[in-house]
Amino acid sequence: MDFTLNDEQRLLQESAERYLAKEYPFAVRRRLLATDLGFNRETWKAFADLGWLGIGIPEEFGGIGGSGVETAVLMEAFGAVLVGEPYLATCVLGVGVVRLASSPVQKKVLLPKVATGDLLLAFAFAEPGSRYELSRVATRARKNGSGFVLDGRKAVVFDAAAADTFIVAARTAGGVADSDGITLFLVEADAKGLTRRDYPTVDGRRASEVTLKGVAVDADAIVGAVDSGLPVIEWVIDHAIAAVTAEAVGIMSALNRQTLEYLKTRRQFGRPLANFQVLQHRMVDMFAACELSKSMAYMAAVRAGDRDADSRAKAVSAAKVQIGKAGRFVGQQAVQLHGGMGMTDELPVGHYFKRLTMIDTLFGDVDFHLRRFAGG
Amino acid sequence: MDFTLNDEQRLLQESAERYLAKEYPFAVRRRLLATDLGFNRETWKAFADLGWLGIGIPEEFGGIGGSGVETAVLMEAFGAVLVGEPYLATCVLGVGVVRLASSPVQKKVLLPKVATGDLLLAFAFAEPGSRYELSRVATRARKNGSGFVLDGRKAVVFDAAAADTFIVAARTAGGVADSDGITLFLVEADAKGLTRRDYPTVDGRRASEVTLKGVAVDADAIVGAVDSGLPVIEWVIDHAIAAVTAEAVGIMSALNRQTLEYLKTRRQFGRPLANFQVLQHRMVDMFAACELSKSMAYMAAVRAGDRDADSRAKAVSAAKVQIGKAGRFVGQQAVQLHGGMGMTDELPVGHYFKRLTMIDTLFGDVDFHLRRFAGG
Amino acid sequence: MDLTLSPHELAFQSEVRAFIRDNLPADIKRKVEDGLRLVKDDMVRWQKLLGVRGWMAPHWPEKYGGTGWSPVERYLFEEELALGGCPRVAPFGINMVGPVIIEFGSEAHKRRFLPRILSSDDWWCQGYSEPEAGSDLAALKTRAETDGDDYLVNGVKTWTTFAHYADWIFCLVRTGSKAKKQEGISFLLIDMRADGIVIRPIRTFDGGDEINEVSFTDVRVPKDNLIGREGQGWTIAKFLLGYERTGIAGVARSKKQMQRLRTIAAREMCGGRPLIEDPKFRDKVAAVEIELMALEYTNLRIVSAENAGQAPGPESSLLKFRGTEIQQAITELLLEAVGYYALPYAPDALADGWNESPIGPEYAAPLAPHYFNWRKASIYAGTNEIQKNIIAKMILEM
Amino acid sequence: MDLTLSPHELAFQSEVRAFIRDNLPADIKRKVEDGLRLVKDDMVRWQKLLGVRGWMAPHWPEKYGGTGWSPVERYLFEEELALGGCPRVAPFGINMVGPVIIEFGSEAHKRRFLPRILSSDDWWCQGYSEPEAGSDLAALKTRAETDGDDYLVNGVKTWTTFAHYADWIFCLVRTGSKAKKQEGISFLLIDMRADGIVIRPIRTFDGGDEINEVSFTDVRVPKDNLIGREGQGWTIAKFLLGYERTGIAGVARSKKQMQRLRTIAAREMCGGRPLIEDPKFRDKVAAVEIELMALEYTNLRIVSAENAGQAPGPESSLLKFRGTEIQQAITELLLEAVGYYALPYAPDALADGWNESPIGPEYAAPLAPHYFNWRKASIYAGTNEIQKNIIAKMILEM
Repeated sequence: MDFTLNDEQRLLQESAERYLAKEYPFAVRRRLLATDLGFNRETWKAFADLGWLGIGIPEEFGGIGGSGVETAVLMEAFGAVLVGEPYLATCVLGVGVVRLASSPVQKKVLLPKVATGDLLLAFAFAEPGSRYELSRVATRARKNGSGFVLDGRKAVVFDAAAADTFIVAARTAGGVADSDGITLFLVEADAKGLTRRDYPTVDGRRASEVTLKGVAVDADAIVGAVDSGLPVIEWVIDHAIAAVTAEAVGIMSALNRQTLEYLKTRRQFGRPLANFQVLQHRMVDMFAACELSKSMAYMAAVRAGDRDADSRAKAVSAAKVQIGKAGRFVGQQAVQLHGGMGMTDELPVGHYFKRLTMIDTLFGDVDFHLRRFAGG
Repeated sequence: MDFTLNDEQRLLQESAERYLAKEYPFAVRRRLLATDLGFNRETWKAFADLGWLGIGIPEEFGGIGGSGVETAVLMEAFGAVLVGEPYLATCVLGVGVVRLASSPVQKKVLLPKVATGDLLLAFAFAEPGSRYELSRVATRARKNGSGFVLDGRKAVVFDAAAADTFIVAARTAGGVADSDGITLFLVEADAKGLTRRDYPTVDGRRASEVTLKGVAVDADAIVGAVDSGLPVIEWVIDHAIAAVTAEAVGIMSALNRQTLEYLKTRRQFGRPLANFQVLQHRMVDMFAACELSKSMAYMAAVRAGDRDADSRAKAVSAAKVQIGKAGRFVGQQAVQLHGGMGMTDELPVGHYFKRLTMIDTLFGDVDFHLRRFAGG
Repeated sequence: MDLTLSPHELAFQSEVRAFIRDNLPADIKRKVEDGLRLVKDDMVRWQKLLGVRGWMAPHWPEKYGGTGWSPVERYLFEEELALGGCPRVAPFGINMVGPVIIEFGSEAHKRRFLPRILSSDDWWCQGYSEPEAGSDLAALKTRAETDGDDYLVNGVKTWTTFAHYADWIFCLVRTGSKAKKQEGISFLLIDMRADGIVIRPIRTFDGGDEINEVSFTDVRVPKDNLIGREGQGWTIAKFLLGYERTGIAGVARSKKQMQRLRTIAAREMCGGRPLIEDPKFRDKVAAVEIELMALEYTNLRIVSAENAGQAPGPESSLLKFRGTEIQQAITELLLEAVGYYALPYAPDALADGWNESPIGPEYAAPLAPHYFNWRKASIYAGTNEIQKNIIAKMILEM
Repeated sequence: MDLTLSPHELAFQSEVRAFIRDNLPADIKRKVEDGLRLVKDDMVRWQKLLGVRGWMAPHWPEKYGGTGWSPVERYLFEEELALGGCPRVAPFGINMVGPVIIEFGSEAHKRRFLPRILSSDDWWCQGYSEPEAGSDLAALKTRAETDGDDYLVNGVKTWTTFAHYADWIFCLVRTGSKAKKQEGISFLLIDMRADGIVIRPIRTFDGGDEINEVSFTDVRVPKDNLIGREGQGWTIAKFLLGYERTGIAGVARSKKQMQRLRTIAAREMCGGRPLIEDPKFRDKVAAVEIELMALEYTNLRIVSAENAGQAPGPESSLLKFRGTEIQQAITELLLEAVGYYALPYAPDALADGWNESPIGPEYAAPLAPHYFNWRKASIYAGTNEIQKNIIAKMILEM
């Protein structure tokens, strides 16, 4: 039993924090907001050079074969400065699917390029009307010779505009909400019949609605076994949840730090706001919410690796519930304690708040995961 | 639209508060706790002389024909000093059933005696295992000539030990949880086959488990129509809920007053506790909880009289939810703010807290009424 | 105690309802109900209709254009406006500077300013807060120095809602020198077209641009524009705090939002059935509905007491903090209701006349921005913490 | 980072588990698991078994009887005790006066007192609070005045848990005269059999009688019984505050209570099916379970850091306030679970050897008294408000 970072992990943490503090001040983030893709390809290359893009990739495919804990360490550091690069889409969701389910050939084609920053992935799992149910897949893949033809609509595909290759969940058998009968396909971004409607998200990221109209793929586009995609999706989403909970912890820590700083400098009624007991206790509650969340995020990072799917699901859902509640509380209170300043677009506080709010929505909100945890 | 007390109601309020402040100090209540019945028959007689026992009784039967508002005014005053007399059992539950459903003959026999304080009633509606479902009645009444024979167990019958006459809900038809098939019966306390196990309740009141074994009653013991008791029970319980929400408001007001007083006099760290901002805001939240509850209690007192059962149910359940949540908060915080003193049996605060806690349980807790309100 | 409306009140309600039905422009109603952004023209168009009907300032004394309605009637009127999908009437003229002019202004002030408030020909904004004086108004620094028959005003006001729409601003300024903090504050009206005024928009993080910083550099203001005496500003500010604020709870607007929530939750699907039938979501909606009822009846209790002649008191602070808590809870549920479709950001979709097809359901676009924007409700007009301080002090005497 | 137990830790866990299985008397276990009242004999019987095994004071230095276990082992040990249904070890000797004597006492003190703490031959109680000094210990008034080689002690201590069981009391007393409030406080051990001590039981509103007021009238105490120097009492009190308190969260006992809650909720019926299958109740149980997990892993994070050599700090205040909030939430759910059968009050049913049949389900009787009693958890040992003050000051430096 040891709930501390090992030396390599600590090193990663320190170097990431140092690098990002220097290279990723708030001004950088603000500039990115106005760009088409919402991120900087040079920064992405730098991430590759730092070895960050290969953390989840086995060494034989050009990565460093790290665990969920290394991903969490990085995501926490990303949260603290609101990194906009598509790490979640490519390195957590995309790499996750490939690592778990792809053939050796697919891995060899895809993973080394991800590690070097030359390939971006996007995972199209949700649909308009599926809400958070991963098994609710209406997009159909009809058999067509040895390959398939895909038709349907995928919703809110993160960082799709930048992606070179999509991983698409489509139904090869069964009814619209059946667990069996879902298959995963690799689809090139420029495939005929694939169209996107790109948009920014309220938290300054990018996503797209993706329409598939008679998109033909070969047999070698199939990821994993036909009709058996759901456990893969669930595994990957659980890992993505562990990652965003760590990101949320980075955000909460930053919000708490900045709010505390504000309370100590801002004076009202002749004394610093930090002198008011109500604000002290509020700050303590925010601190506690963040510490409790941190414990759960790292618990989830470790236990996302559990072999047993039920045990993994319970751990991850518990973390998501904790982070959802804590994030809402910390975000709202950080704005509140900043007073009017908290409402402005100039300070980072509102930006953190928006991202925290959207993290609660990502991959299922508090109620969804509370029910999943409770087994209902 | 007028949400103020009229002159008579204000008069009742003032006289009740004045009388109880004088005659019902905390020492009286403490003494009652040690008695068998938990109340004082002389006090009961005094209540009769003041006209309070006849508030819900029509004038033709010796009462004053007041509305739910008068009952609420009185219950609020009762809450403020923790009156232990069986007003709820006799004058709200018992009189309620008789007034709504009894034959003119039954009314004539029972109500005048209640008004003069010479008859006490008890309403046996709940059963072990029924929880808060009013339709779950397993006690059976078999036809026996023109009368019936009753067999079964009734749970937590308030003030049964003092009662002269019971009103018993028993099943004359249908399955254990059916809405139809419940009939109400008058059963004398000394009826053969009726046995009681008496006990105090945690809030210092009295209740009993009542067993009916071959209890024979005549046809004139039937209250209302055979098989149609449920709407009567629901009507009466809704009125009882309105009454206890008003009682809860009286308790919360008293708790807030006493806690505020304590904070103003108790000094720690060189200043009155009332100077600490965290305690100020806590007190404000307690004040708000009480004010909001008061509005809902009087709303319920008025709308318990709604002709439409659904509208009545929604209003009453909403009030019960509000009072349940507010009562829990105010009670817990009153103890907390009193510190160690709040834990003692010597101060009234713990006694108020216990009664508030039990009022949340009475007639269905927050979750039960939230669901009833939501229509689920 | 009677919670039903009297025949007279019912007739009054019908009259208001009919007026709204016959007069509220459909495009404005749609914007309000769909949560789209209103522009100045929308608000002024509606206010002018109210003004023509004589219903612009129900709470003013009749001699200045008030309606003579009872507190209950005023409450019913506000409720009908909200439920009918009318825009909020901008409060700065009608509820703030108007009552101040009526109470403290000269006859000349009244003749000059009140009619143009009633007719919505003047748009007002509020110059209270400053960068260093948020909740702590006594710390304000903007100075008005005598220069002949004028003041020269220098300083910065901030969080000024709709300054870019405004013809006039009413300001708290410092006139005395070296007096105690709260003395030496005066209440001054300033023409927004005066030289030396610069408006800098402050973008809020929800993407909105309603608030501004207004800076004054040697702005010349005739002394005639002073309301009351020099140094009376603090008294005037307190007068406004105690002024009738029973509408502050926003009950009717919250009811309207609850309707919208129910409509949306009936259309969103969750596990193959409408979200509103999901027991958990349904219970959450019910819980807020009950909280809103408790607030509504508390509001009615206060209005009834006013009707019976009791003066409004600091309990309006309770209405404010509970009201905004509930409003914020509703914005949160609305956001939750749409799941992933809370994410797309389509600022153009919030304005009128956007012709593209919506991303996701057509009601989704304003929900996240509205949730974000409405965090302000517990901050402005005295943070909720300040409201609790007021109750602790004024009611609980702690 | 590794959340599984190492082979060594697993073996340790098994050893503890086996010891409990083989030694914990069945009657005591039943009382603990059913929430019945323990009497002194129950607690002492169990503590003596621990003492014989050498496990009475794992956190003491080995030379005084500690076990030399790592923080993780100590954590596992505490967890097994709680999950196994063992009574809490009374903290006053082992966790409070013991460590103080080890740190500040003379060799004579150590020889005299420590063995009898380890063997549970002396029962200790704590004399900190006074009627006028609750959270504000510096306001204490009990005086110890020099009289030859003795002190004469006069004053009143209150909220003294188990004073009626105690052989000894450790007290904070005022020895200096006219010094600053926190100076002049000393730490004194007093024999409870001394003349002039009167114990008055304080009945708590749940019906319990564990706490007392202890008054001292000219109680003669040898100066040998002073720990540390005169005036060092405040330092000693602060030392204890900083002393290892990772067990303060009570995680394992809360887990045990959650099991009990699940068992009861599986037996209670609601609408014709077990209450635990009711979606609302199930979600409420799950929500508390998740809060408990978050606390547990935070506790483990702190224990791991200690294991890695980090000194325990004020974060134990977080464990305390969250721990008690969660404990109280569980008592609340237990109360809710039994519906109407929370009402009957059967104090005799809380003691052992009650032979009557229960009123309602046999598990119901202790639930309401326990809910009431446990309100103390957020009050004693520093109210939760005080814990937050500590974090604000010590960690956030506000």
